[in-house]
Amino acid sequence: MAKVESSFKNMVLTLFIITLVASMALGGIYTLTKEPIETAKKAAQEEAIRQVIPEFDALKESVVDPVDGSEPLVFNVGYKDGEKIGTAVLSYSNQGYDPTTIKVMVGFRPDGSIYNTAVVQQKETPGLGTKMELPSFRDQFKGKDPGKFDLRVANDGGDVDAITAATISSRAFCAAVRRAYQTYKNEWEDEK
Amino acid sequence: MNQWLNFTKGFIRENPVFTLLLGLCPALAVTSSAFNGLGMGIATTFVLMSSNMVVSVIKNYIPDKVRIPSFIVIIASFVTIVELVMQAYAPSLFKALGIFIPLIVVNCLVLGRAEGFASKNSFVSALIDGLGMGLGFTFALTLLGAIREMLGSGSLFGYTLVSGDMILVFILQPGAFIVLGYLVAMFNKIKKSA
Amino acid sequence: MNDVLIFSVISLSAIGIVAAIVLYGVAQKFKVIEDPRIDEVEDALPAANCGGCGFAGCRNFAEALVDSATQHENIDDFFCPVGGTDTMNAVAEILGLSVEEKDPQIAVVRCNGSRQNAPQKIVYDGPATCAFAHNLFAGESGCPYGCLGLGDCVAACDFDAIHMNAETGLPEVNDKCVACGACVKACPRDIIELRPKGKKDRRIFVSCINEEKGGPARKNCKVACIGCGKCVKVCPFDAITLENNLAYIDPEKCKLCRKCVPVCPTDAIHEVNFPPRKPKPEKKEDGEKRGQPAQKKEAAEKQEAGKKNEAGKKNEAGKKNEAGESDKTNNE
Amino acid sequence: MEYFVIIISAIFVSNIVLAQFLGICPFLGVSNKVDTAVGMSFAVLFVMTLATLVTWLIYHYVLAPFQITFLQTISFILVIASLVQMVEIILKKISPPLYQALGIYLPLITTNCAVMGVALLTIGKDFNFLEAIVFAISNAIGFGLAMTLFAGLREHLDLMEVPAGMRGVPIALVTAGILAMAFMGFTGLV
Amino acid sequence: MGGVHPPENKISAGQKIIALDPPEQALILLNQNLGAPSKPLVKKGDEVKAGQLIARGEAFISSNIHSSVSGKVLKIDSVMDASGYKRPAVIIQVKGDEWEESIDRSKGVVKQISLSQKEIIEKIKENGIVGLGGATFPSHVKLMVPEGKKAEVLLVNGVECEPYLTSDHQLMLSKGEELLVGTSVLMKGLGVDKAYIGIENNKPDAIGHLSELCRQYKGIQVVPLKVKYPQGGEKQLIKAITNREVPSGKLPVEVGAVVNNVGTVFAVYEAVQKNKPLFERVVTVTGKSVKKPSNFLARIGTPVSMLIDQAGGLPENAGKIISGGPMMGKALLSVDTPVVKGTSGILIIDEAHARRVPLMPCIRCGRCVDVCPMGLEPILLAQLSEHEMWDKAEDQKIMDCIECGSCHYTCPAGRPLLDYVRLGKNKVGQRIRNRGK
Amino acid sequence: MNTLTISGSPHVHGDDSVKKIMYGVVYALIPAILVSVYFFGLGAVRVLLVSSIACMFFEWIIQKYIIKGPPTINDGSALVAGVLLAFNVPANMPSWILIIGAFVTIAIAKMSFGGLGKNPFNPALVGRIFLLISFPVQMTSWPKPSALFAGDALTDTVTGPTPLGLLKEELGKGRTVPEIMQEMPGYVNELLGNQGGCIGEVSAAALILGALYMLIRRIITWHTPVAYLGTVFVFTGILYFMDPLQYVNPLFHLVTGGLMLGVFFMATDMVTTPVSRRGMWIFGAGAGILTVIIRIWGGYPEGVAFAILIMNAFTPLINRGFKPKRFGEKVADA
Ligand SMILES: Cc1cc2nc3c(=O)[nH]c(=O)nc-3n(C[C@H](O)[C@H](O)[C@H](O)COP(=O)(O)O)c2cc1C
Ligand SMILES: Cc1cc2nc3c(=O)[nH]c(=O)nc-3n(C[C@H](O)[C@H](O)[C@H](O)COP(=O)(O)O)c2cc1C
Ligand SMILES: Cc1cc2nc3c(=O)[nH]c(=O)nc-3n(C[C@H](O)[C@H](O)[C@H](O)COP(=O)(O)O)c2cc1C
Ligand SMILES: Cc1cc2nc3c(=O)[nH]c(=O)nc-3n(C[C@H](O)[C@H](O)[C@H](O)CO)c2cc1C
Ligand code: SF4
Ligand code: SF4
Ligand code: SF4
Ligand code: SF4
Ligand code: FES
Repeated sequence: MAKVESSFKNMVLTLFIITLVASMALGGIYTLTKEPIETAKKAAQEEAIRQVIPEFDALKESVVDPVDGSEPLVFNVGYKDGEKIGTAVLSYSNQGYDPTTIKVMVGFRPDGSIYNTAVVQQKETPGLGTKMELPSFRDQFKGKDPGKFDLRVANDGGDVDAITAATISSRAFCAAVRRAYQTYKNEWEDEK
Repeated sequence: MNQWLNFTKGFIRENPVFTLLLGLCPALAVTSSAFNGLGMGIATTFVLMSSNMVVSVIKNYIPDKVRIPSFIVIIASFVTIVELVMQAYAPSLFKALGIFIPLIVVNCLVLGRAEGFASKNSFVSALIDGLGMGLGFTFALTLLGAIREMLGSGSLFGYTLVSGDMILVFILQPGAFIVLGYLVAMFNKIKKSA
Repeated sequence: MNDVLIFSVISLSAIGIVAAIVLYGVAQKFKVIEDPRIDEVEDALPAANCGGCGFAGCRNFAEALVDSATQHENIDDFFCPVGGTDTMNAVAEILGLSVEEKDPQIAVVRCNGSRQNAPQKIVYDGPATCAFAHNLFAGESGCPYGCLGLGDCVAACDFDAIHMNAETGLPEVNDKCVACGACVKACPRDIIELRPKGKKDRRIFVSCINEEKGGPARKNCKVACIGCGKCVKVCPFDAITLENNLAYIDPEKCKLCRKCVPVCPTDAIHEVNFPPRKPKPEKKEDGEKRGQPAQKKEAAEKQEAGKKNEAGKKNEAGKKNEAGESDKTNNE
Repeated sequence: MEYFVIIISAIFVSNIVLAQFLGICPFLGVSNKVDTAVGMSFAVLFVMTLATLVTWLIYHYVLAPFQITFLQTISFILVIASLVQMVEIILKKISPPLYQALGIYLPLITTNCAVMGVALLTIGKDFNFLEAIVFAISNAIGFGLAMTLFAGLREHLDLMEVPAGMRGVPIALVTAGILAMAFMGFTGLV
Repeated sequence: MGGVHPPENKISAGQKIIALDPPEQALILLNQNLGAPSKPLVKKGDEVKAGQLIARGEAFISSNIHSSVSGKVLKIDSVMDASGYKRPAVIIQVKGDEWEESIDRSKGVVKQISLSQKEIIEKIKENGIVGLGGATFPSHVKLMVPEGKKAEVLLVNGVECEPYLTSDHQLMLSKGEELLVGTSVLMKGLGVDKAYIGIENNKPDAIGHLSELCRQYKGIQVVPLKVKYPQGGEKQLIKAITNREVPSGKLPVEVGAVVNNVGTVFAVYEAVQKNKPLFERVVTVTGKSVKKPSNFLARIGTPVSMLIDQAGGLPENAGKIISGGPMMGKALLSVDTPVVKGTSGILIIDEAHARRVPLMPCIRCGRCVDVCPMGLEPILLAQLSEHEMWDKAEDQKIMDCIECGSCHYTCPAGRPLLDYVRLGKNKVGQRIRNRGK
Repeated sequence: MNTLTISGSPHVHGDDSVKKIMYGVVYALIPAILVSVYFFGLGAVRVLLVSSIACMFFEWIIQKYIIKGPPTINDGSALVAGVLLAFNVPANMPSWILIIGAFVTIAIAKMSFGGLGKNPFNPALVGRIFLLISFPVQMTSWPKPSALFAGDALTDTVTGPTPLGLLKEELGKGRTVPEIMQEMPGYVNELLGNQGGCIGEVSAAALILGALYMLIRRIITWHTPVAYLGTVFVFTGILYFMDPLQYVNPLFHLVTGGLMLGVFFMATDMVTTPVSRRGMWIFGAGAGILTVIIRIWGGYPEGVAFAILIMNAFTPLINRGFKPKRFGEKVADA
């Protein structure tokens, strides 16, 4: 079969057709996958929220500026039968070992104590900082009232046992939780 | 060409990673575990195969001067498809592979096969070539991932084999280079003796 | 149709078309005249621009290929890992380098000064390179023409075709030789010569390049060509010339009749891959200085026997060696 | 200070080649000689800055407003590819010496993860325009640093009798591994 | 910069120069100078006298050769030179010891310099004087300063930094007066009014003797020098005395200096003042196991074996025979080779020390770099040469190497650095010459 | 007559050899070995033995079965690497990890490149960094030094921080230098070796003693050490001068951590450092600057090992860029 000649018209036309087809195909696929992607994202978020506050049947999202004036945090208040049963605060810290921001979901009971924590994003060193995802570390926070439980690693004079050889990551984790707590407390006191 | 040979060449003789040294960035970056390697391999295989097929079909309708841009667009489209699909159905893997999914588009292997093979061969050959090369790539990434995972965290595909301290370097960047170095040496040797 | 689709189509097509038009315009405006073969070669390359060839991209590689083809008429040092041999053949074709078949040649080592034939008198203690030793001194045997045995030729061969024989200390060529001539160039003493492979792989040549007079030559090596001229006289085809005390057999003229081989008083002429010879009773008296024709014949026979054993496969030098050894025991 | 962090981080701490694994192909392919490596580095510096600049604009003024960011990959590669080709053609015409010094590396750069990778990372990190450019330049410098060091090491190894099995790429990779290990000393600097 | 301190081992230092009888047969090689070989003027059967011109140097850089003995020309044939290669030579069967009449054989020192500058150069050329410091460069060429350059100072090289060798030392002690006259002759030939005689501090007697004598000679001064090898290298000597560095690839005249060995100066004295061609020279025969280490005045063409016999015979345990000193000399293939104009000594090394030290991988200690008097990187040059990277070797100034051997001497790994550098110099030199064509 | 030998000039050779140099380094290490045994007891002995035996074993087996060359373990370089690797780990390092370190040192960092003289990176340091990255816990828990005769020598379970680690940690908590210095062992102890740390690095005095020996025997030259120490001293001195509350006295930097070990035994490893004097100056200064940067602003409390390794990578470029002064390069005015 003879090849198409490289004339200006042919070139532009070919490119045009190819980009046209490509963009249409992509647009189509995008529309198709848009839904699932959203769902997947939501699911991931909900999954984290579900971990850190008790069973709920409704969620209310709000954005709150933390006390220290840094980036706003996302609050998700969970309701069961119309009653508020917990608040999931998506907090973060930039003091991790890796420059990537560590994102931590912290769930508070209405009384201000921590229900549970979950790591949403981190890029710490595998085998060291990544241990923050393990229950063995996070369980320390379960049920603790930050009012009485010093949210700092033991090295810094707090009550948290750091992960061995990953004090930095532990410290960053604690900082995120502290930020969540302080913002939450602020909100919570405001509510009162 | 013997299609069986065409299919199998990607494994050892012309393994894209170990002997042709193409697509090394993903090969090094995402292979901190066997599973990631496998995922990346499959994604690349899909793009490779699909673009090979499309290129072999339309090869005669494309003027020479815009050949490369056209191929790039075709490849990029498939890459975007992979991106979207993965985001929808395998979000955690997508997250783990990071920017290396969109970077499939610049993987020399993909463009190289499209240009060097698919644009000159029949649909079937191109498909088999794409599949073979893709699987060779997948094989390489999985092997690399498996070794690094085993040495670095004592597990394989996430199953813990050895507990306790492992040699952390292997799942970090230096480990990637070093393991690949010795694997390339090994493949050179195999290729020579074969 | 939804918005997304429309926007996608519009933007992407726009980018595509703008890119095409701009590129076309720029290409026209900034045209540079170059060797058109560069474009052709570039087209033949995979355009993967991977750098695997060691060049900065396919075009750069194409330029290097065209350059090499123009200057050296070969592109053997280049390889594209993506395209492989097929691509390289295609490139060679574009550049008109499909070499027409020549008379197949092979490298022959024109020295038989093995450890036995040319015993070591001096110890050389230095880097194992012929090039250096050649500049330094005449050689461990004292023969200033002979093989130094340090294997520059072996190192030069890319085809695994030439190896040192540990026993004789001489290089031997095997049938992997492609007559590239690398060893010829590497040898500082011009010992190696490319000669036609010959009918049925048979060839006859003088395995010595010593230009000294008979006496001094024989002092260092038993199998040196002493320039006696007997072979010249006996050759019916005028294939042998004698210059500077050294006989040379012109491969074009030589008809492989083998007459010269037995008359050589020092066994300097080699025959390769011939069937064993029937003992010839009427052999002429030879060796004015040696005067030991009987032994000479014996040696020749042994040599042939050796050849037979090795089924004519192995190299000349190795075979000759046995003859040399018997010579030695008789001589000294 | 923000810019300082970006610079140090891109050059040393998360070096684009040794820590991010971008642009490995030219890192291994064109690092035989120091001179080539330096030439390549400058070409990368030029293209990376230009490409990041253009893709940043495209992203923020075309893709984002129309909410078609999923076309990021395809539009970026198109833009980068034509940009590089354009620069190459122009350079060849207006300054042959510069073309000899930089231009010959340009095609190689098109299909090199580093340029595309930096363009994508810039978007991922939400940099503003100036930050994006600083980021691109720093990464290019990081690339150049790793490349030049590596080329020096390889030239050195070329003069050594490396065991047959390891010669060439294998030993280069092991060397790169050790180099990456040494660069881990910079962790925590920012 | 650079340099090493090998043990001096000047065991023949106290031995007075003994004049040897002519040999039975003299083998006079036709190429005894750097540059083109000389054309023979005699043929088989000719009768010759000592001092008779038997070969003429026709090329610009070439020199005349004179018979060193009297007798009959046996043949013109090839003779084994030091490295075992056959070279053309005139072989003379010695009969008696009859010299050309024109030679002034009287004992006294002729101090009066009667010839003009031009005549001096002509005389030197006629009498076949070449540099006796090792390079055998025709001396008259050195005196013809190229257009546009100007010689300012003459340096007389009495350093003798090579271990073992003592011929120059003895010459300075026994022929001081002649040397100074010779220096004056050369100063006149060059048209300079300053000359320095450089002598290493390890020869205080020579320094004292010559300093004493040179008071009577205008413009000549003795300069004691630090003991260090290769202090006697031309460029090093110029640097040490004048503090000027000859630029890479340039001749000493570039910085206004001309260097001559004391042996050469003595030969010039004899040629110009006594009309005696260069046909004999002082040769040190030495070695740890040599019975009578000596300094001989030997005829050119004397077989080395005869010198060794005169020094008590070849020791049982001889493992290596070197023509010249241990640092720069050439190992001999056989003792049958004759003395040539460039033979400064015969050194016999025991078997135990004949072989090189075991070879180890280079540990990049940089000592070779430290000691290289030319500021080169011997290890790099050797590696480039080993890998046949000639272009780079040229860039790295491989041609500047003066082949002093300090690098190999000092290398703890025993790398044959100079061997490879020499190989590289050869190849690079060829390439440069080809380029010129 | 004997068979004559022919070789190119020179025909005599100096009396130094690679073997003498390597064993010279071993002798120079003896004072530090003794101090380490004194302070860390049997732990130090075990670490030293395991490391050097493992290194020599790997060298031997790889040379014999993989490279198939003449044996090289006698040249002493494997022993040097082994001892230096041991010097770079704490006394309580588990043997199996140490063996991995020895393998990395010899197999990866040395023999892969062809053995002695070919490796661009310092093998022992590659081993150390490899272990530091792979086993941060084990590599950073330091047994407290306790003099051999002080009674509790064998109950070495007490761990404590190194001065540099302590400094970095406490500074991180916002305390000032003078406060922290109260808890330090003091300069005399630090000089003698009574401080936490790897077994070989604790005693600056013993290391200097060894270095003097090497200097006298001309195994090393003074250029790199002077450049290195000088740079560290000046750089930290400037910082100290600017803010003595934040930055510690330069003397502290000199006697703590692995500086002396690195300066005298690792930055001087000729294989992996520049060959020319000019190059040595650059190498030393570069390593000094990097050491200080990593110590003060980096994530690791100690930066000597990384600094030297990074400078190793620069060595080929330094060799390329800083040539010795060529004779005749610049005509001196007469
Ligand atoms: C390669 C490597 C990766 C590391 N990754 C982390 C990490 O992810 N998180 C962390 O807190 N410390 C990490 N560290 C250790 C820190 O540098 C530091 O030693 C540690 O945080 C100090 O904590 P410790 O007091 O618990 O020993 C890493 C160390 C190395 C060598
Ligand atoms: C080709 C050539 C030309 C030379 N021309 C001159 C010259 O014109 N004037 C001069 O003084 N020396 C000349 N020389 C002599 C050298 O400067 C030098 O004295 C000689 O090579 C011996 O030095 P050496 O014993 O240190 O090796 C020349 C040497 C060579 C090789
Ligand atoms: C390394 C080296 C060492 C030398 N040592 C001496 C020496 O000790 N004495 C000497 O007269 N010439 C020595 N020479 C030769 C001089 O460089 C130079 O060629 C000579 O003095 C010139 O004088 P000539 O032409 O009269 O021989 C040495 C040359 C070299 C390269
Ligand atoms: C002064 C000196 C210092 C050395 N330092 C080291 C060292 O730090 N690490 C090491 O592995 N080997 C060292 N060696 C030994 C040897 O040079 C080293 O193993 C080589 O790098 C191996 O090729 C040293 C040798 C000398 C002479
Ligand atoms: S180098 Fe070439 S000619 Fe010589 S033996 Fe090898 S293949 Fe034959
Ligand atoms: S044939 Fe020539 S190159 Fe080969 S070993 Fe003999 S001398 Fe050397
Ligand atoms: S002296 Fe020897 S070991 Fe040292 S650098 Fe030079 S060649 Fe290498
Ligand atoms: S390189 Fe040449 S000049 Fe330098 S030390 Fe070696 S032999 Fe002497
Ligand atoms: S795969 Fe990254 S540059 Fe080739």
